Amino acid sequence: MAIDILMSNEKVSPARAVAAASAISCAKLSKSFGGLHALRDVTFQIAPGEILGILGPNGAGKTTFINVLSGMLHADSGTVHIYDDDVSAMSMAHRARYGLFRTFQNSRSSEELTGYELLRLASLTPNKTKSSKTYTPDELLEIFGLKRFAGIILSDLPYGIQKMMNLAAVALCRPKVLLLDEPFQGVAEAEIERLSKVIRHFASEGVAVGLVEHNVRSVMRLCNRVIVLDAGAMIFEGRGEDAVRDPVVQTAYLGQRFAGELNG
Amino acid sequence: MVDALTLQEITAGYQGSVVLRSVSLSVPVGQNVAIVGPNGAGKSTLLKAISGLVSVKEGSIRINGNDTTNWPPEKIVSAGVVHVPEGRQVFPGLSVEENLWLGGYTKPSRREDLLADVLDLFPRLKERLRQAADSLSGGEQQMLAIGRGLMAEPQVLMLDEPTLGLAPVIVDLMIDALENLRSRKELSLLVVEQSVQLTRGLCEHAYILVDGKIAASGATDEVINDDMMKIYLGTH
Amino acid sequence: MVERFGYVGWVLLLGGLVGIYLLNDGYYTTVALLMMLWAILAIGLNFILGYAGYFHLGLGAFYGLGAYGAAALGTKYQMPMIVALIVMPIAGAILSAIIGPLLLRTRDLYFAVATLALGMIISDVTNNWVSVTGGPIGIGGIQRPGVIGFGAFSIDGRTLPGMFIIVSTIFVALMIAAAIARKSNFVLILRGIKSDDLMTRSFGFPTTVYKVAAFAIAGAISALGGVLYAHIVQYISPEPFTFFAASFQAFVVLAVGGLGSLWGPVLGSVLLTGLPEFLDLDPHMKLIIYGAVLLIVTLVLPKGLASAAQVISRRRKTAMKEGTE
Amino acid sequence: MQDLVNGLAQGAIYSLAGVGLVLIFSVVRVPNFAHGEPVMVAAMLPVTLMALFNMPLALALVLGVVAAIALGIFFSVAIFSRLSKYPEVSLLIISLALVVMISSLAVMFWGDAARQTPGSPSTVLNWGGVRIPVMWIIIFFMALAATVALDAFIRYTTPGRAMRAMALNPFAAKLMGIPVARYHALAFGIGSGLAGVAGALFSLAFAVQSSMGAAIALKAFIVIIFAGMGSIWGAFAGGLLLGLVESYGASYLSSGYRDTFGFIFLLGVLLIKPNGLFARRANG
Amino acid sequence: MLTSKFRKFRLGAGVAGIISLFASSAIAETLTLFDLEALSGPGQTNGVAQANAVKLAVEKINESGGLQVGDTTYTIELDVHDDRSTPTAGVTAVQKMLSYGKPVLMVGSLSGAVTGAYLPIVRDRDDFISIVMGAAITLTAEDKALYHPRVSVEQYTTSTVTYIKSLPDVKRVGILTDNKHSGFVQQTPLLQELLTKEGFEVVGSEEFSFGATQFGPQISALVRGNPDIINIRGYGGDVARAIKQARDLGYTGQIVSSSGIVAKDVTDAQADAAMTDVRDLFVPLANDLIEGARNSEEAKAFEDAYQAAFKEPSGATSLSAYGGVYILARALQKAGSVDDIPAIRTALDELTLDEVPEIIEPMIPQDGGRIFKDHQSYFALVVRQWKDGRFIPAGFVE
Repeated sequence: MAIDILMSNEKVSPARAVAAASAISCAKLSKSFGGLHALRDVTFQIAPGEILGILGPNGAGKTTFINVLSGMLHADSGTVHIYDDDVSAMSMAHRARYGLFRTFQNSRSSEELTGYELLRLASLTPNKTKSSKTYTPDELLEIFGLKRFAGIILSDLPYGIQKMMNLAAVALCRPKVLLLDEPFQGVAEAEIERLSKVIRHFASEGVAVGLVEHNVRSVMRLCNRVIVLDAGAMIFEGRGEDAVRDPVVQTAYLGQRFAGELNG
Repeated sequence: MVDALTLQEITAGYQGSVVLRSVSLSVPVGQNVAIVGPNGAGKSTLLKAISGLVSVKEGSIRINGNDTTNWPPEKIVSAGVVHVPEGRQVFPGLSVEENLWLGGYTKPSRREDLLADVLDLFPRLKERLRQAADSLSGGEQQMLAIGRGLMAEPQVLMLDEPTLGLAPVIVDLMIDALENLRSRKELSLLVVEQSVQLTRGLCEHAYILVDGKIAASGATDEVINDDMMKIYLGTH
Repeated sequence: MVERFGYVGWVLLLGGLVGIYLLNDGYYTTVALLMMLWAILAIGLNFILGYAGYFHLGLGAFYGLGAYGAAALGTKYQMPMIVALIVMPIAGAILSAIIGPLLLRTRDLYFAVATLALGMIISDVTNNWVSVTGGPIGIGGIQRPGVIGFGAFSIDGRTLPGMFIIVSTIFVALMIAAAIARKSNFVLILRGIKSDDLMTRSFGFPTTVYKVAAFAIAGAISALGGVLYAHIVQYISPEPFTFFAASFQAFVVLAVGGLGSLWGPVLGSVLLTGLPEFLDLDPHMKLIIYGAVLLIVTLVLPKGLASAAQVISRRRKTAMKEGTE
Repeated sequence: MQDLVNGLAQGAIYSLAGVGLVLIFSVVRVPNFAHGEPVMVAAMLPVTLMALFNMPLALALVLGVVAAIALGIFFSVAIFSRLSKYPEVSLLIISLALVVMISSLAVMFWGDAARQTPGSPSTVLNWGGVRIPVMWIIIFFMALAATVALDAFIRYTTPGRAMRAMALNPFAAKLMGIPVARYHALAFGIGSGLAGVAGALFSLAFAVQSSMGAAIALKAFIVIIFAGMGSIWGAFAGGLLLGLVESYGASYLSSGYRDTFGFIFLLGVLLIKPNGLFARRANG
Repeated sequence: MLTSKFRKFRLGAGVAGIISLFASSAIAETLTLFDLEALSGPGQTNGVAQANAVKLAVEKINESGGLQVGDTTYTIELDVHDDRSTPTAGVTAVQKMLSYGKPVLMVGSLSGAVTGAYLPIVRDRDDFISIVMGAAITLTAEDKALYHPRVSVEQYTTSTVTYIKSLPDVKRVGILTDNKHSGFVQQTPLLQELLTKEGFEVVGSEEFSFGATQFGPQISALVRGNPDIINIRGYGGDVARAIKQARDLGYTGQIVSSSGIVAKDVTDAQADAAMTDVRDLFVPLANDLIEGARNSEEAKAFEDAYQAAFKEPSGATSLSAYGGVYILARALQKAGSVDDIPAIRTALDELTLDEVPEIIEPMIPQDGGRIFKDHQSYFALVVRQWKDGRFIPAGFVE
């Protein structure tokens, strides 16, 4: 079964991932709304096969960051490359043709499509890049264990299942780069494990994954590397374990008093 | 003594889905209660069920012993339970004063006194009475939201994630204000909060909500410990 | 269930058409022609409203364009009907493709009122540009096609039965095309847009292009309806293309029949244009009943008549689920 | 100059209808295409009351407006307040169904002939060749006064503030203990009452027909789309603007295309500012 | 269904016919006369006035013992259809009449658009005749199925020019036309051409839509040209409001309208004071004939009968409709058949005014005293003037 394939793929070495050039890279990205600087000069990259966690307290600019990377919002300055292609000036739909896909934090529930139709829609993506493996909607439903929900209108499904459907859909787009905005929010703990496996599986096939998530624990277990944003600026880049111990990060997250408590 | 708020075996949810399953909980008079749990566990839905925004399918809700199950929101407010929702939800185009004024909708005769109390509690709002609510900083908006809730002179004030998205410095301020509030008013708080620190400092009782069910409950210090962290992080 | 209805639907449709042809009664034939006309407009509207979810309230503009274009081609340039049948839908599509990107910058109520305004403008033009449209006098003398085919298989387009065969053929072809389109990737993408424009864009689809395409298809099919109207009635004037006479009526036929369904346009047309014709009521009373039907269907079946089977089966399913839990 | 006066008189009627609609739309979010029906009822009823009961003009006009208010409250209580869960398409269709039903009933009852309510002041002022019927001045100042009054009402009174709260954040309004169902009806009542005043004035100055509702509702929608849906003064200005566009267009360009000028102006506005002229930045 | 209902009806009437057969010892049968009318929609007012007059004529024929054609005496039964003033409804109704499979004798249809819409269906049929008594159209010789014993629109144009010519000190003319009225719109270029030819200056030609209530922009546009006379063409109600507003906006000059305006229109628009220097040029209404002492006895009898039956004054189309039914009836008698359509057409073509004494309107006989010239009739028009709360004739334009 497909799930078994998934399990066996878990032991893929990150070495292969690091070897290749960056799948997505951005340089000096800035974006402000009125007077508010939502992003300030953010520079970073994700290698193929790497899972990068994007952390930061609420209001740090994580969602803006994903919106700018995916092309939903246009940056005021800075560049975005997917592999060697400069996509800075492209719209979100156009970037998808270069293999860049994303999910949304609050996926609105659709009263129009069934889960199966959503997947079929995703599989029609005009993504021009070649993928090592192409799945059919049925295969992915199997992998995600969503088969019995396939025929139901999305809005009639539990929230967690809707999120899984959305992730399955974006997986069908054959992404080269996948940006996930809070993929575990509202998903039951047991399902988080399964989703993590799926995400790891895609990484093992060379997909570069960027992940915004509140659930620090899941991020640490899943990600090779994390960056931490605060007030639109990158304040940390490195291993997840180190981030938790970093005093700057602690202050940003927990507030002065409790950061002190934690360390003292 | 009758509890200020009692929930008995509440089952509730939205059209087509059940979010809360057999949740029981009580808020004793003058004591504070925390509800903690992972995202998507149904904490916000629980508050909405109490305040009449989500219909209760089974079970009953009592305020001071009166059955208020499925009352419309405005009657719940009059009964003494006020809900300060997640994300602050101030009225953006209105001034701070107008926002507070609207908070006192159900207590028109006591408005003056209540307003003075609230401004005493949150002096920063006093400086900004004429400003539009959406021009305030996040922390100030949260103060406004809480102050607006207090304008209804509640017996139980329900706070949904009062520190969410606030800068750490502001969170500290907020905690001070809530502790101050507790010492000055005959009031129970029912707080939904992810920040363990806040709940520890403020609440006598805590309930852990996971997947729409109460996973654990008791005195805050007993409940919020390593076990709770395990439940919380999904590793139990 | 739905599949089975589909099969029954085709049998009923073809059987009905053959039956009306054999009955050879001018009155029933005329009523059937009008019903097909409304179903055609609703099929066109289905693309932009039913699938893509945009409130197009200006269909009358394209319907009128088709009719006036057909009249001009026929009376001024002596072109046969087939020319109009080809040229006017293309013209409708081109016009839509030009104004679509502008109108589709707006959405929801704004789009509704913007398209409504478009329809009103065209109405004013048909009524006032006397030298081209004939103004309120309209244009008469639109010639139907002559004899088509050979010997026993020939039909005389000038006669009502001949016209009926022509329109029926086009209608059935359009229904088949609509049935195929409904299962197509294109329509799936449109439904994706209706469901969540942003998400559909994130999958890589340039949604504006698809919306404009849906708008253009609606425009083309409405123009086709206009061409048929001109040749059925053989006389056109501004009134049948005004908001309440055209755009609103098509909107209602589709909404009552069922947005996004294949048989909705047919069901809506039979209920709302066929039945009232046979009910010998006071015309105002007829409109009141019309409004009441609209109200009730919208309240009880927000997804239209065609969803009745679905709603019933879903209810049964829910009842079963509740029973087992 | 004469065209300015013509435009302002007609525009003031549009303003009144538009201001009423903007209140309804922003507070309860119903695209109420049946907004023209209270205009029609208040315009048609007075003459009938005067003929049947020998009623004085003022009383008949007041009763006409009362009937418009009653119709609005009926819309709210019997129909729209029960449909908060329905999608906007359904609300749109339902309001159009109401237009069809009510105007057909009215035509059955009153016929479709245009008529004017008798008894309005017939004095016409002459200012250097510009003729201004006194009634037009009354219309303009009534529209202005109604807008000022509504603005003051929603700013300074309890129900007004409560309705503003509903418009800005219905969810939070409920949590303040504001009885939203009651204010749903009140918004419909006041909005339809303003429509009724528009109808009464219309019938005194020009002439009215039992089938006029749809056309005036459309104009009101154009007005509030000009205005960007949320602004009372925007709707007032939008109404006058529409009146002036129509008046100058018809007078100097072509009277046959009178309505078209308004529509073209609307399309132009939407193309440049898809959210309307006076739209504020989107807020939650 | 409807068909069977109607057949039953006919059967019932047939039984009545048999009874009357024994009574009068003549062969009696029922003859169905179809009547297509605008009973709803914009044409409603004139459509009802027309339908009522048709009913009146038919009742009168039946009361007088029926219509004798050849050896048979027919009771006429009316089958009235509402065209809702919309072309498709009109076409559907005509198709329904044709679907009974018998030659169709039809009267009516008020709107030019409805007439235009069913014309292609019946133009080449030899089992259809319609006497059109309302529509402002001008028939051509090709339209063999239709006869129009009603004033043609050109007549309004030519008579208006003749009338304006007769006025002293008139140089500049303004025109205001109902742009939904197909007949008048069609005539606007001809009117301008004829006026210019006669040496008048046309200072403006403005339009309004049927049912319009605000004429400000049009009036102020016309007044800018400083006209000596304004010609307003449309329905009475609209014209009355236009006149009222023209006076309010300071126009004090002469106005000549073509509208068939009646007292009620003036009252509804409260235009009483505005009616000085206003003349309406129209085909005479019953009241105009009574006041103008032209066929006044017949007109009075008609008006009394009409008011007795329908409790309101007759309308602008009533007299033509009444005459139209009799024209058809006499033609049937002359042809000696109710179903030989070619023969009936010949009879209509040759029918003279003298043969139809029931025509009350001042019809101008054509060659050989005939009613029709190329299916069209011509009338003397009346110049009407508002005085003491009613319209009285100020003269006739022949």
